[in-house]
Amino acid sequence: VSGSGGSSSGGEAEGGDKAASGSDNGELAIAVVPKLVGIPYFNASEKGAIQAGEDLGVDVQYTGPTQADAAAQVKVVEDLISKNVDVIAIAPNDPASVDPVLKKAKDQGIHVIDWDTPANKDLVEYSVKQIDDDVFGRHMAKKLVEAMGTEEGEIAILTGGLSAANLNLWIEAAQKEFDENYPGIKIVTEKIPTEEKQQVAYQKTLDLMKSYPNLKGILAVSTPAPLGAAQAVQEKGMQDKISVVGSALPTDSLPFLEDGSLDTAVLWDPGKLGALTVAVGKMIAEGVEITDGMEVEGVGQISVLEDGKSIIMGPPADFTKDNAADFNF
Amino acid sequence: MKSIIKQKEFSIFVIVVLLSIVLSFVSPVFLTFENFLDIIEGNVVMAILAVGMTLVIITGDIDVSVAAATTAVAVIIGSLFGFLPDSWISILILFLIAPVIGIIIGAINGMLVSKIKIPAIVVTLGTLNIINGLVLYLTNGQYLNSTNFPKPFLTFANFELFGIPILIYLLTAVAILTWFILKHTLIGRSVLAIGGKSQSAVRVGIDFDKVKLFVFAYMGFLAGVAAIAQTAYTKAVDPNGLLGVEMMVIAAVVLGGTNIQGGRGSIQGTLLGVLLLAIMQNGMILAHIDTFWQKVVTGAIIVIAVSYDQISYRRQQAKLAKIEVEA
Amino acid sequence: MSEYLLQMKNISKTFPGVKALDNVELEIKKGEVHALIGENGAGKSTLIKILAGVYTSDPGAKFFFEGKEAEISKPLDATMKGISIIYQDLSLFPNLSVAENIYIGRDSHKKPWTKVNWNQIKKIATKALKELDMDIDPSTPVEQLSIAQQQMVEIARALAFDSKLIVMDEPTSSLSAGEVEKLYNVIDKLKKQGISIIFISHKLKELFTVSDRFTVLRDGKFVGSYDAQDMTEPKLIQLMVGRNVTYEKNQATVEVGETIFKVNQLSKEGNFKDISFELRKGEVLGITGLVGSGRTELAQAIFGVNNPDSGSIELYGKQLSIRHSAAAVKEGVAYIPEARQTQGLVLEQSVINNISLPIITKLKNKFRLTDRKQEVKLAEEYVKTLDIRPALPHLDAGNLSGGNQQKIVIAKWLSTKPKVIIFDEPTNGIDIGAKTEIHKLMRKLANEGIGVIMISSELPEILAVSDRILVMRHGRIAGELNVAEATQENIMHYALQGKDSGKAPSFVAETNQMSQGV
Amino acid sequence: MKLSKESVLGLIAIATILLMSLIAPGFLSSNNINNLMFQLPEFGLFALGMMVVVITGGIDLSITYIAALSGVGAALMLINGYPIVLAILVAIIFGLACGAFNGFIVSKIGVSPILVTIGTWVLFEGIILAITKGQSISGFSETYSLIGNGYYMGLFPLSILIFAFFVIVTAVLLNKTGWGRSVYMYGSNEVATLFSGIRNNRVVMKVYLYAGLLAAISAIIMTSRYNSVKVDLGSSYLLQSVAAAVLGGTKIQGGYGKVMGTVYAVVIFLTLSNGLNLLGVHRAIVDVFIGAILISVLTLNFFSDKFKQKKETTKASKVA
Ligand SMILES: Nc1ncnc2c1ncn2[C@@H]1O[C@H](COP(=O)(O)OP(=O)(O)OP(=O)(O)O)[C@@H](O)[C@H]1O
Ligand SMILES: Nc1ncnc2c1ncn2[C@@H]1O[C@H](COP(=O)(O)OP(=O)(O)OP(=O)(O)O)[C@@H](O)[C@H]1O
Ligand SMILES: [Mg+2]
Ligand SMILES: [Mg+2]
Repeated sequence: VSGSGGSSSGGEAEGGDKAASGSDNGELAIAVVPKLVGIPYFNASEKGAIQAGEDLGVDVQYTGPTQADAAAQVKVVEDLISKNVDVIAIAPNDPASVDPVLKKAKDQGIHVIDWDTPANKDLVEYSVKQIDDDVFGRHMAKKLVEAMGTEEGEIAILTGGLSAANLNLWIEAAQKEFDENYPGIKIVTEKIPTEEKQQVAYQKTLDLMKSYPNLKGILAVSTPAPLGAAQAVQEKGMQDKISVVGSALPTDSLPFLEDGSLDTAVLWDPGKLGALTVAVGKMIAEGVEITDGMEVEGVGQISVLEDGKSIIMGPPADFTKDNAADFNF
Repeated sequence: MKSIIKQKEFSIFVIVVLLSIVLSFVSPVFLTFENFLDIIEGNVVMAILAVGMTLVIITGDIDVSVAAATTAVAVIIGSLFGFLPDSWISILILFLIAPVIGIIIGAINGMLVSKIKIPAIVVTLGTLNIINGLVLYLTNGQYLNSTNFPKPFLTFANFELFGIPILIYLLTAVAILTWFILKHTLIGRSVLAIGGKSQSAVRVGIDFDKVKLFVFAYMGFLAGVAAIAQTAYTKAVDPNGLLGVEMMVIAAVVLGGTNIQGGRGSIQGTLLGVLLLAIMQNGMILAHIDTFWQKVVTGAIIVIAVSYDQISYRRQQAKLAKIEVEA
Repeated sequence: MSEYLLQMKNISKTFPGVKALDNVELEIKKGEVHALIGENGAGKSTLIKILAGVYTSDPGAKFFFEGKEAEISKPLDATMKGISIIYQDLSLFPNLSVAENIYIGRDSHKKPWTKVNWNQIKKIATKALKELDMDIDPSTPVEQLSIAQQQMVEIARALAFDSKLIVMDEPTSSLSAGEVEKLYNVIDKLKKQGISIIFISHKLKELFTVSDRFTVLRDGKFVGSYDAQDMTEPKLIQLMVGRNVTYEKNQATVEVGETIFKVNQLSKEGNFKDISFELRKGEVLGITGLVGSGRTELAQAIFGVNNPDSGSIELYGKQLSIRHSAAAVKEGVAYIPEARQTQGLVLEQSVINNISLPIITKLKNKFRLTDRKQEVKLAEEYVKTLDIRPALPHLDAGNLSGGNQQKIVIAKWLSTKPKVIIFDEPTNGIDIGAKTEIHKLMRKLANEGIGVIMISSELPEILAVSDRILVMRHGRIAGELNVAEATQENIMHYALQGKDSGKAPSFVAETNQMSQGV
Repeated sequence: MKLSKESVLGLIAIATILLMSLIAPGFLSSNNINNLMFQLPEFGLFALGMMVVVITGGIDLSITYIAALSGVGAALMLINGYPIVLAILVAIIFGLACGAFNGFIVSKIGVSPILVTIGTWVLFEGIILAITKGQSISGFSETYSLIGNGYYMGLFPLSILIFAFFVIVTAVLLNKTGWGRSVYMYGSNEVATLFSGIRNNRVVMKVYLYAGLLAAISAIIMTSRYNSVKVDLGSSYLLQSVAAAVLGGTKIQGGYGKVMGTVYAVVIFLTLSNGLNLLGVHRAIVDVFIGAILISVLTLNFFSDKFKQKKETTKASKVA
């Protein structure tokens, strides 16, 4: 699984100038817009996207706002429209907020797709998803129950921010899973925001453990949150009493997975997601049809849902102390 | 009749005590020693920065670049970790390098404020943008975890004496040092003097620029120390970890009775201010306050506290204005 | 080596708009008390600030200290030479304790990390306070002291330094006679120790009691230095003023008419009590008294910026309730504050904008927007009629000299077409020429039927300008005199009555705390 | 050197535009010009509001959250099917309410603005969270989206006309009304204004009300443009608007500040970030530029002021 991702490391620098020179000799220009630049998750996908750009010989421009602010993100897209790129792939902070600007892009004859987080279905040609949100949320829920080794008990939910659309979707899905299949699980309080900061997640977890002494599990969505939660569990030596499951990158999780303070990190290879996004971008630009079950180089087999729009990269990867070391993101 | 400062410290002290009493009723764990340690350790970084900010605000200035500076230093020491040997020397080196970098950043602010006479808020707003931008560009937000930290640093980070984490001793040291400077050294008294009346300060031969430079450089120095504390506390370097902390630092200092117009302020008060905010955060969950209302509560308490403080300060001034009238 | 401790030669100083000093010299002998005298605005304080290194003089100045050529470019230079200054507008730190205020500055030359020795601070402070036998707790923050106490602290600081030269810029301006007495004793002691003193005061009698020599300044120019024995009061005044002694009498020329303005039983706790008086058409009512007797507080209460607890005000028989200066403007009550540069003017704004400020909302054109043309015209008129110089209404007010600044404030208030104007220390810190102009103006206004109240601490001025005189003491009206019967002595009697008036029948000139500043 | 601070800034703005049209590919494309015109209003309105507050020597750190809150107000009306006019009205009312709250605590209680607005920043953010539970509210009518995306006579973006309107209004209010004059005078010396019959409380209150209003207008444009609102709507403009006001020559201690200066500053910032993006420069570097420009321009001001003062002193002493 990791092989392709592995080759991406180090290639970055040389990838940089290649991309730069690329734009001159009329290569396809594919813009990939993350929610914001400068967080580990989107850095990982950047690596993948750039790498894919080299492999597929297209000019990948990976740029986004420095804050997860809708207004700032729209600006970025508008500037990209001015640059007249061929494809814009966006991970919207606030899906609705990019509707108008995406319309504009389409009117300019730019291909529009979304990735990581769905935008307005009617505007995008394809929707590149790591995975189906519902499946993912439920999967994390199952993993937590698994780790707890019981279907009874109190759990708490940490989230990156109260207003992160996709996190909210996952949490809803997880809650559905608990309600439907694990009536014994009690969620002690509203989801708790952690400002996308490990430190905050850490402190909140400490407080949680204190105010809910018989807490059995913590579900932490957004990449820094599981680390903070695990750190708290680790420090208080509660590895055996409290299970932590969440969405985090394997390399970051490693130290916590090793001693069991973090039981399972569930995620996909963001690099691969970036690569797939670029690949899809290239195909639509070149008018190649995308079919269910087709092999994408460096990504693997993909599935296309009935709606014919949603491209699913594949099942989430579960990172545990046994396999986490093999990954490079 | 002791000075107003004391009284201000007292009023916030009362608020803290009341809040604690309430919380200890709603949650049994609140008053536990463990919880107390967690609260303090969790706010060591904020407290260290607040202590430095106290001096800045006493001189009537403000520094909104502290969080950025701290992050910058943290990132730099993070990148050094790769090269540092797995021996105690590393700790030593860190404690040498981090403050120095901090001082350099602070000194630049200080220069622009004292020599070029650009208002502090503008200068630090500028450096805030520059530092954050550079950090983001260079690290790309890359998050470093403890795997490549030198082992001694982790030992240091986890070290406890009499069951009290090292960081709390670090904070205590910083607080006492700063208190001592402010209260028992020439430069410290000059800081209070400048804040009290700059015209008089010039007349009695206090070197205005030098003091301002010192204040900002010292703020930088503490930012350096805070960077070590941050790294030790999170056992990771997160370029985004401190975004927006500066405002809370300022709030804490002012809640602690330091007068934003300058002249008044004490370390004791600032520590209380930090404690108040810390207890509030900690209490939110312990008191089972609905997530979505926590910020409302925080904001309300800040607004109320600063208003209350202003009102009592005015009363004081009114008293002082009186003249003796024949009956 | 020379008999002179200090020699200052061709000292000049130019401020925006003012040539405060023009080629002045000053020579101080060892162990003498040297009086530096001149009208308000003559340049005394400026000269002192140059000696102190607070201002740097225009190029060409020369200093000799103990015979050797010396350089004084910053306050520390002066301190190190053993020169200490008692500033007219004080140089204390409100937030710091008395003890620290007395001690501070001694160590300014030392390394920043020097440890402050609180015990020594206490000791030195206590000793200095003892010399002036004041009993205040050295750990009291200065902001909690009365003005008089603060001035004593400022004096104590100078004593605490082991100085060679102590400069006292109007040190007695707000002291009670008793405190003044203590100061005299201290001065004697210092003389015996061979310490030189520069003494600035507006109180001639006082000057003759303490000084050995005089240096006279007039309008920033050096007039001369003279020994005390071959100097008499009239001669001195002649030199100071450069022309005949007192202000020409300026009393009512028209028939004093009906009462236009009335104050009944006005009281404010901690300010003043049971104030009642009337103001009649055509007269100038003078209010005087010691500093801190509550005159300014009273005026500001009438003007609505210091609301009284009880009592009432009537204008042309109409009951006024003025709780804000805006209401005062509306009712036609104007107040020309003593703190010209902070309360009177917005220094960094143009003369035009200052003059139109109170009526800016009324200067509307047909679109109900500010009528700039009319505004400028208004300003230019006043610049002409009041002869404000330089006649550049677009200049920032801060660039004009004291006297002209005061005229702007007056113009500002005339523009509101007031029925009553209260002048608070209207001639403080402005030169003799402008002074008499302002006196004439007040009279002119009175003759036009505007009610004029003048608060002043300068008795000659009070006697020259007012028709009736109220004397305040400790927030109450201690007496009322008709100018015909009034003399400096009987005014003093009312002002000091009940307190030990000791000697020093001479009167207290109020310092304008804000009017100058580095 | 006879040029005013503002005109110098204007020249700098033009220079930046020229520079970018030379080095940045597609900068002059009608499409890109369009973008700039659409991006200007929301930011510009914040900057103007901030400027007015700064002229009084204050600062409003809650301004973007005021906007978000009024945006939420409008959004709630819209999705509940109320007419657009009503929604706009509600947005404005929310903006004014927040402004009034700030204004009250600053003018009546006398707390220093920076503290008040740090507090209300958290407070307003909290209120939005409590209302929206962090979710975004979206899906407004086509007509509403015209405000932010529509054209006037198919040529000018509606929003830029709105902005132009408020530029003029602000300029008129500041320079041609008693309130405006009082704002400047208060900013230079509030004691003197009090002693001149100016009702300081009202002046200040109106200042924060006006900032609230502009925030609300900006919110209306943004919500319409993005067809959605979320707790952090426009939060990235907070520090930028302070920077723009200051770069525009507004004196942070109060008493001076010109509308055009601020507008030029906004143009400079926008051109810069847009151009740098077209050049494919990393976003973060844009921030660095903004900070650097801020400091260097003020450093220049410092030296030129020094120079000017010298001249004035000598001049004045001659005439006196
Ligand atoms: N900082 C300043 N800026 C501008 N002008 C000043 C300043 N300080 C003093 N002046 C002017 O210089 C002249 C001399 O002032 P100075 O204070 O030396 O007079 P003085 O003799 O001390 O008067 P007084 O007896 O009232 O103290 C006055 O016209 C005053 O207005
Ligand atoms: N030991 C002392 N002796 C005399 N005056 C002192 C002493 N300590 C402080 N002061 C005065 O008291 C005032 C308050 O000073 P500061 O705030 O530095 O100390 P504090 O807060 O009063 O005391 P602490 O910080 O020990 O509680 C200052 O004006 C200072 O001059
Ligand atoms: Mg003087
Ligand atoms: Mg007075």
